[in-house]
Amino acid sequence: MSQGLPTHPAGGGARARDAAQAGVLVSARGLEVHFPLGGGTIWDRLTGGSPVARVVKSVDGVSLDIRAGETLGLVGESGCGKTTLGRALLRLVEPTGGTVHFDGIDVTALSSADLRRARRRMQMIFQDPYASLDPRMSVGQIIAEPIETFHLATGAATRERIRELMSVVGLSERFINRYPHEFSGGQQQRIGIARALAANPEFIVADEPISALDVSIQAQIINLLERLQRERQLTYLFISHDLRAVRHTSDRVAVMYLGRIVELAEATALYDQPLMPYTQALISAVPVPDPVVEGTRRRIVLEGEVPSPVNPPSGCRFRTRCRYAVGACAEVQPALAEVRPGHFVACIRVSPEYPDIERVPAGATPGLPA
Amino acid sequence: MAEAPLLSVEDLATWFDEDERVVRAVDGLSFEVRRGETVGIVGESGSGKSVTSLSVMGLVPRPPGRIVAGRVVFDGQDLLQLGDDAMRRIRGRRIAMVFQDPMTALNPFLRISTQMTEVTRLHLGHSRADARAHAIRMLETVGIPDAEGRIDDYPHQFSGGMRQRVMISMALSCRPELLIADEPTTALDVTIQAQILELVSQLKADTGTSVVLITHDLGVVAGMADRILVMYAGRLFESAPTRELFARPANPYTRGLLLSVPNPLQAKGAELYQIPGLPPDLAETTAGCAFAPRCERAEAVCRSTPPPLVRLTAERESRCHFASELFQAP
Amino acid sequence: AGPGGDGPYFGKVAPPEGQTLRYISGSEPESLDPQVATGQPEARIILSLFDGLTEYAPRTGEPIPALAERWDVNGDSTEFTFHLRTNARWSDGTPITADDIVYSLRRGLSPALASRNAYLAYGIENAQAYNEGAVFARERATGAFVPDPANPRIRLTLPADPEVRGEVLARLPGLADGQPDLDFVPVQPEDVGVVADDAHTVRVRMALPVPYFLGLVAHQFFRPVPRQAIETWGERWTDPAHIVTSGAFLLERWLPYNEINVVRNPGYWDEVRLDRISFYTLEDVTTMLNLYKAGEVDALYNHTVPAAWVDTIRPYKDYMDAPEASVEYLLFNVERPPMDDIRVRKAFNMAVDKVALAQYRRTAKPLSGFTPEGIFPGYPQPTGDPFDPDRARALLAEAGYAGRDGAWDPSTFPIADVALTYNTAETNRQLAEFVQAQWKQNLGLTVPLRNLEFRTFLTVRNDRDYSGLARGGWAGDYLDPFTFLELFSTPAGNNGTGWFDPRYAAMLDAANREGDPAARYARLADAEAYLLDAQPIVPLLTMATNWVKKPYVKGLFANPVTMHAWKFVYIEHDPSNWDLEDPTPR
Amino acid sequence: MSGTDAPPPIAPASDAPAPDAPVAGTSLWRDARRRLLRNRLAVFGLVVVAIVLTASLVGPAIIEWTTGNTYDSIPADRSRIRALPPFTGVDGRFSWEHPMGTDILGRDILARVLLGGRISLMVGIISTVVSLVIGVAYGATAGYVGGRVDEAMMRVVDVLYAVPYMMIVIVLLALFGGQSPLGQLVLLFVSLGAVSWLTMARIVRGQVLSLKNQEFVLAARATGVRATRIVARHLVPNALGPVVVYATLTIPSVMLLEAFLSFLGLGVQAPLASWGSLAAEGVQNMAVFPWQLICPGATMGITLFSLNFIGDGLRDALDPQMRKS
Amino acid sequence: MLRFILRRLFVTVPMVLVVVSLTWGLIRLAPGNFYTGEKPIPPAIEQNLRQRYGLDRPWYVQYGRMLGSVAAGDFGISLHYIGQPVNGILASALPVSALLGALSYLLALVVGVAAGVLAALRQNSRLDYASMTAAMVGISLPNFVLGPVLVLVFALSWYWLPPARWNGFGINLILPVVTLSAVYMAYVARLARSGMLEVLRSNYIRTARAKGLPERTVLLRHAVRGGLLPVVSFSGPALAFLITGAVVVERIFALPGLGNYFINANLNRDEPLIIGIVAFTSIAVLVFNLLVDVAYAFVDPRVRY
Ligand SMILES: Nc1ncnc2c1ncn2[C@@H]1O[C@H](COP(=O)(O)OP(=O)(O)OP(=O)(O)O)[C@@H](O)[C@H]1O
Ligand SMILES: Nc1ncnc2c1ncn2[C@@H]1O[C@H](COP(=O)(O)OP(=O)(O)OP(=O)(O)O)[C@@H](O)[C@H]1O
Ligand SMILES: [Mg+2]
Ligand SMILES: [Mg+2]
Repeated sequence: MSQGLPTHPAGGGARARDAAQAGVLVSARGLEVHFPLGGGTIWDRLTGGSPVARVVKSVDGVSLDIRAGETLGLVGESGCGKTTLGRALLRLVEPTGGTVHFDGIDVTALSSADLRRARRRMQMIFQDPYASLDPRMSVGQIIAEPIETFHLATGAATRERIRELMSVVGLSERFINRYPHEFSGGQQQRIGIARALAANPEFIVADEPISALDVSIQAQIINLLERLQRERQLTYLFISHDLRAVRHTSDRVAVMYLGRIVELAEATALYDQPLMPYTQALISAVPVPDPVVEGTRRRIVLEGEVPSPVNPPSGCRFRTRCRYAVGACAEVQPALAEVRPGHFVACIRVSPEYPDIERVPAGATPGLPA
Repeated sequence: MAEAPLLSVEDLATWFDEDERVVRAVDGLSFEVRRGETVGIVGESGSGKSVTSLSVMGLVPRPPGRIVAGRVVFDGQDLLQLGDDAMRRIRGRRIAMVFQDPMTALNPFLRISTQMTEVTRLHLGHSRADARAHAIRMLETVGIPDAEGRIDDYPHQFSGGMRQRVMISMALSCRPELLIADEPTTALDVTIQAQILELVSQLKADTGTSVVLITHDLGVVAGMADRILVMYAGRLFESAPTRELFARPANPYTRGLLLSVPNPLQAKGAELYQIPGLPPDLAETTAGCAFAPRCERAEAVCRSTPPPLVRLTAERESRCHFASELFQAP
Repeated sequence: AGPGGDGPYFGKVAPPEGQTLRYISGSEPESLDPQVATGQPEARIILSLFDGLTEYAPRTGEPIPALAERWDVNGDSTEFTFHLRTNARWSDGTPITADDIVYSLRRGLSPALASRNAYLAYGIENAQAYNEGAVFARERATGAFVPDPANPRIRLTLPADPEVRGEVLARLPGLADGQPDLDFVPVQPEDVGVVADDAHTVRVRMALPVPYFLGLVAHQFFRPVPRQAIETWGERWTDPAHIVTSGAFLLERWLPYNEINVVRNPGYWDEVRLDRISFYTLEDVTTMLNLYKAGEVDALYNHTVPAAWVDTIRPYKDYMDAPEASVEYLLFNVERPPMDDIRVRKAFNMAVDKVALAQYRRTAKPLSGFTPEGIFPGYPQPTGDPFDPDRARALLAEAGYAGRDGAWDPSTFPIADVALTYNTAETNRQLAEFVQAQWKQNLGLTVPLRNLEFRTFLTVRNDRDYSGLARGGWAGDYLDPFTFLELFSTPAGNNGTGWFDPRYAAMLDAANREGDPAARYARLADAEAYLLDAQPIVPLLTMATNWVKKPYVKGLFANPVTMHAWKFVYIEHDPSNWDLEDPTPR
Repeated sequence: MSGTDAPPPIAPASDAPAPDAPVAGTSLWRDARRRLLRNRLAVFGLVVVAIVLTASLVGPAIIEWTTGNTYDSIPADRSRIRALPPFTGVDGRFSWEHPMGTDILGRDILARVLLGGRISLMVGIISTVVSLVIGVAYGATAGYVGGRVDEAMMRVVDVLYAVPYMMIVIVLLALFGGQSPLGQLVLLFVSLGAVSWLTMARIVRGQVLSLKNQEFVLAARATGVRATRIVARHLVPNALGPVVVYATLTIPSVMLLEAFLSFLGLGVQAPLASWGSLAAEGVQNMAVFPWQLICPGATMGITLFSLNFIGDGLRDALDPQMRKS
Repeated sequence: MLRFILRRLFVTVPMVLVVVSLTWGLIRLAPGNFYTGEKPIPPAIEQNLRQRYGLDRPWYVQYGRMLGSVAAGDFGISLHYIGQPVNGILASALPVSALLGALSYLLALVVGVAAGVLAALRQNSRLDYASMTAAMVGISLPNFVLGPVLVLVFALSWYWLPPARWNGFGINLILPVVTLSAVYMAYVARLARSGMLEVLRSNYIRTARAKGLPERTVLLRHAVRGGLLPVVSFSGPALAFLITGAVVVERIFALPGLGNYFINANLNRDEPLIIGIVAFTSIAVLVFNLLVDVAYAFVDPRVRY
């Protein structure tokens, strides 16, 4: 295998992309990630500790397509399973069910050696830039790691490549021997991005790349990611709970609640006309840096806490905090249905049998004015 | 201006000693908080917001920190001159604080009840039973469901939002005159953040407590604060009533901050405004303006002369050589 | 003299109240069963609890009457008759009779008890055979027992195992053919040559002359044990709650690894002066001396003052020093070259300055023979080769380790094939280091040293799994040169050197058959000289008793066996008598 | 900068933002060395250990050259076979011949202490290395693989803890206790290493268990790095702090263990000695010849003390985050 | 929790069997026998001994008998201490070891924690340096040196305390306990100091101070628990060792503890006694570690098993 060329895990680019799947790079079907919470052993059953094994259903039946070259935004509350979903797509956590296809290859079925090779094409940027950098490796070593792992360059070429990557992400090459803690958060995130780029990936899961950063730095990182996408035809899964940033970066947006995708649409459609009550609340809760708007706007304040993913409510998982909930919500598990072209919603109250829920007036997105 | 301010910080300087250098975390900061008022302090990470609040509370870790200059006058008393015991009687009782990170600010080894009741037993002389009843009431006020049943839980059994509510109820349980909330919602997600903010404003309305709200999220202060202080590199860069600040920022740094927030109406792919460069190293003293290296408006004078804090109106100040100019401009 | 002062005594001198003695007796005893326990630490305690037919005299260790008021010995030392006193009783009140003596010896020899000391009684008629589970041969026709061809006075005994027995029989002239007519009868306890003539007379018949037998019967193995208690309690009969004793003291308390308390036996037939003895069982020498110095104990057992301390302690009146029936020596493995060459062995012996060694050890006397010097009055002890490095080098050259000029050349010596192996102990190490230095100075050879943990060492030595030399030490079981000379009388293997000469064994045998003590000593000395000439060993030192006691402890002497008859011991509370001659008789 | 509370003078005006000085070091170890050399206590420790090491390497030769004494030379003159206090001649007057006195065989204690230093330091260092190599590899594997493998591996450690060490050594000696000095030495290190790695393995495992859930390990996995490399490059370096400190604590216990092993017949053979055996001998004679304990004891104590400083210093030095300025 | 405890106790069983079996094998391999003596005994007597103790039986019979005795919890009769049941020996030695270990541990805990906490409170003060230097000395000074030095000073020069021997609970224990606990004191002090330093820097201590609590309350109620967690986890191995591994101190002070027996049992090849002590100590080690884990869970409510 020649070095430096993108290689395909299944042995070259000969495998044509399935015509029906044209344009879809990553595709998840019925993806499930359940974490055991201990318990559930024989002894437990003997002592009646817990009747069934307790699991955290972090991701519970997610189907999703990510098109080549697009940015799919993924939003949702903390703990709803965004990170887990992102990791499951890369098989960084073992899915307990469902499949993930990457460029036609079933990632969930790869052997560990093949998987390691496949990792060159899909990389990750981590939520907490500092924690994701080995404190005892210098920047140079960190960026060199994927290059060495995939034998993308040797000797002087490696150094050259590191310098190039550093300049791509806007780090002075003088820093090459410094350690992560000597950098600011924004710079650390750039190191993480450089590392992800080092392998020449096609797909990057960006897990809250800006959440840990300062306002003034967030903009820099968003700009960087967008520039790289333009230059390298990257595909992103952009995870964030900052709806403003997601709105800015994403082509399409998926909203997650307690392990499920509850709404998926073009970014503009979703922000202008959120259909799912949860999405509406989420969008309305984003504080606006404008005292005039803030002073007047109607904020949907949700009641109660997010239910535990160990014991999710029956039926629609949002119903416990939903003001439109009706009896049927407790019984039916709403499926993701295409309510409008390209706009998928999992809510029975949005579907035809029930009267539409309170509609947000078009053009007056409650949470996100200019 | 009739009433004396509840808190007035004058020329505060708090420095940290590192190996061979001194980090000037807060360097000549002055501001006032009036009774019943909410003051927001914004500024990027490391600008000295937390250190300011710790200085007021007398909790700057020393070593390495030390307050080298200034006065912190609370209700006529200079807190910096107060003895340990006197300060202790003010802390928790008259000035309460909610810390940045609810995950670590509660003692993981003690029950919520213990942590809640010890304040009131100490300051209000409650009996064990009274303190407990009071704590349950406080938890109910901040919207903890089944407060009575959960008060004996340990912090790790609470979610982040609930912990932050515990922190707030704890801070408010002695009905302090001043509440300092240091980034009370940073660690929480939007829907919970909305709940907490709602709660704070409600409580404030009920008790008339003055609030200092520290954050770097401009959106948060926009809805909460009466007045906003913008800090940069340990100094006050701008101070203005909330609406005016957003409407007409009179400092290049404030402008940058406001601009770099993504605008949802912008088309995807449009480059975001970004403040160039990196936050300053507080151990390096520059002759001129600390923001000058990153400032688009900067001129030679900015790099040579420290900018003065220019009073623009009765309510507004800005630290910039061109403050008035910016203030006039649209 | 106050504590730590410069008085005539070492450390704090404060007599305990009343007649109580606190004595350090060494390691925790294996057992208090006299017939089972093997070591000196056990013996010291057992001596207080059990009376023997004879007792060790306090000053000399010679046998004195105890349970036996008197005794008769026949001319060739093959029969001993003991006349028991009539007023001796067990601690449960039953009188001690001749039957008890008979029972005890039979028990001691029974294979089931598996006593390790049983060999001490092997001189008694049929004792060894019984202990080994051997059989007599009886002619079927006549019913007569076949006599031992070598010693027709006694019956022939044969191994029980038919195969081995066949081999033995095949070698016996005149019996090989008669085999089918023989019955093989196991040796019974009753066959052992111990007879109770009446309630107070015991006769012991020997297979061979055993002139030293009287010295032996004071040994714990021969002290009678209470049949009534043993049959009731079995193995646990020595528990304080069950034990029945015969001695001057009764067992009161036994705290393992700590102390054993005995109190005066009110029913004892003789006068006893101490009310109580606390035997402290501990092993660390420094700790003992600390306790002694702090006045927490009154006396220690032997070999307790390390060489380093001797100079400090010797000036005090506490110090107890006397020659002891105990020697230190080195063994050669004569089976492996170069030590198979007697010239080399002699050279190694001559190259050690034993006077200097004794001087450094401070508590020992140089030894040139194999039996301890100055212990056996009237024994004409032979001396081995003197210290003579020149001769040693010449011998080595003669043995072929010579340079071109014919003189001794250390570089030709296969030093890699020798080492000095010893068992780990501070004194052993210093001794080895010293001897090594001697060889280095006198021969120019650096013999490597190798230390081993005790039981590994013993295994290595007994299996002759060492090259060169190994350390040896032996304390006599009784006061007779034979207990030392006997070590080399057994066939190859058991003595650790690999040296065995039937002539030597025969010489010893002949000596023991000698009726006249002086003549016997002369013959033993001849044998010793013969042994020294063959040089399977390097004699080093005669040990000294080397211990300390407080001035107020009287009746405790540095006898050559370091065995104390406790009934003579008492505490003198009057300081003015401390330095006077001890009035204890004999 | 002044240490007073007065504000320091403002630095002269400078237009350019402070340039980032390029850093010289490129590897963790090179950086660590630089940082270690800045730690005063650690440098003190290094100097002391270096002095002791040099002295034990060249000291015996110098002593022999100047006074003729060697560690095993027992004087031929019988009157000199006795313990002399430091700086005392046979006549009881001041003399330079034996700065640490002599032992009861009249041997020069200084020569013995210096030679013992060779043995003890070698024992300490080599068996620490053995324990580091085995303990770190074992602990890291158990911790990283986790689950049943971890459980089983740790039970093995427990078993080895519980099986009587003395018996193991006795048997080892019986089986392999050849007489060649080299073989003995190898056996000694095997025996010492055999126990010292156990605790090390536990410590490393504990560290790895907590480290392996950190994001940077996940990041390495996401990058496609092999498990072996993750352990070697990411987990082990990050566990080094406690490892180093524990390793320095291992050295004294190994030295003492060596003294115990010589009791069983393993370890250095007389007349050679180690600090442990010298001190053990000195303890017995402490009341009569205190210098026989004080001299080796103090040398050993000071060395161990210094090693502790080095250990603490190394821990700090190996942590890039400790770097200031 | 209960499940965890039971499971851990359950693991003990196979572990003890493995340990005991290995030990048994080692004893077989070791040269020499319990009856090996300075003078070799005649073969016939050796034969009698082997017969008496069943050493002439095939190895699997002997092994089975040993396993059976371990399973029954009755380790049989000592070979060296003729006729004495091993269980009786354990019963007599254990209280000594336990008392010695427990007192030493207590002392180490009290002094170590006090020194460590004070040092942490006055970080970089003279007190801090002094106690940490003392701790370093404690770690560098082997107990076979410390013990005799203490004896020399307190027992032989000043005659204040007895130099050795067991006398139940009393002044005889002072020197051995101090000697035994010295190293642990030092460790505990260092652990306590660093633990406290860490906790004192933590946010929740800042919260406690912000509540206006007196420094004593902050320290005793808020800081001590978290700060001393490292001490708690150190306690398992420490306790186990203090109770089973105090050989040196037992020898120096002539105490009839387990360690003394164990060394001698090894040297004497006293199989039943070795097996008994090994089985006991391995159980003790496991139980102590378990106890510490449980204690840990009590101190730290976040820990769940
Ligand atoms: N390894 C794990 N074991 C057990 N539970 C886990 C594990 N990882 C995640 N979870 C649980 O799965 C749920 C989803 O977690 P995840 O990290 O995916 O959320 P998230 O949406 O990324 O949250 P955040 O916005 O806080 O990053 C949470 O309840 C979390 O506690
Ligand atoms: N304990 C400390 N030791 C040394 N420096 C400190 C310490 N605490 C704060 N500083 C320094 O003081 C400066 C101001 O910190 P501060 O925590 O006040 O910032 P902040 O504005 O609250 O930032 P953030 O938004 O990240 O909370 C920072 O440069 C920081 O490095
Ligand atoms: Mg996440
Ligand atoms: Mg802050």
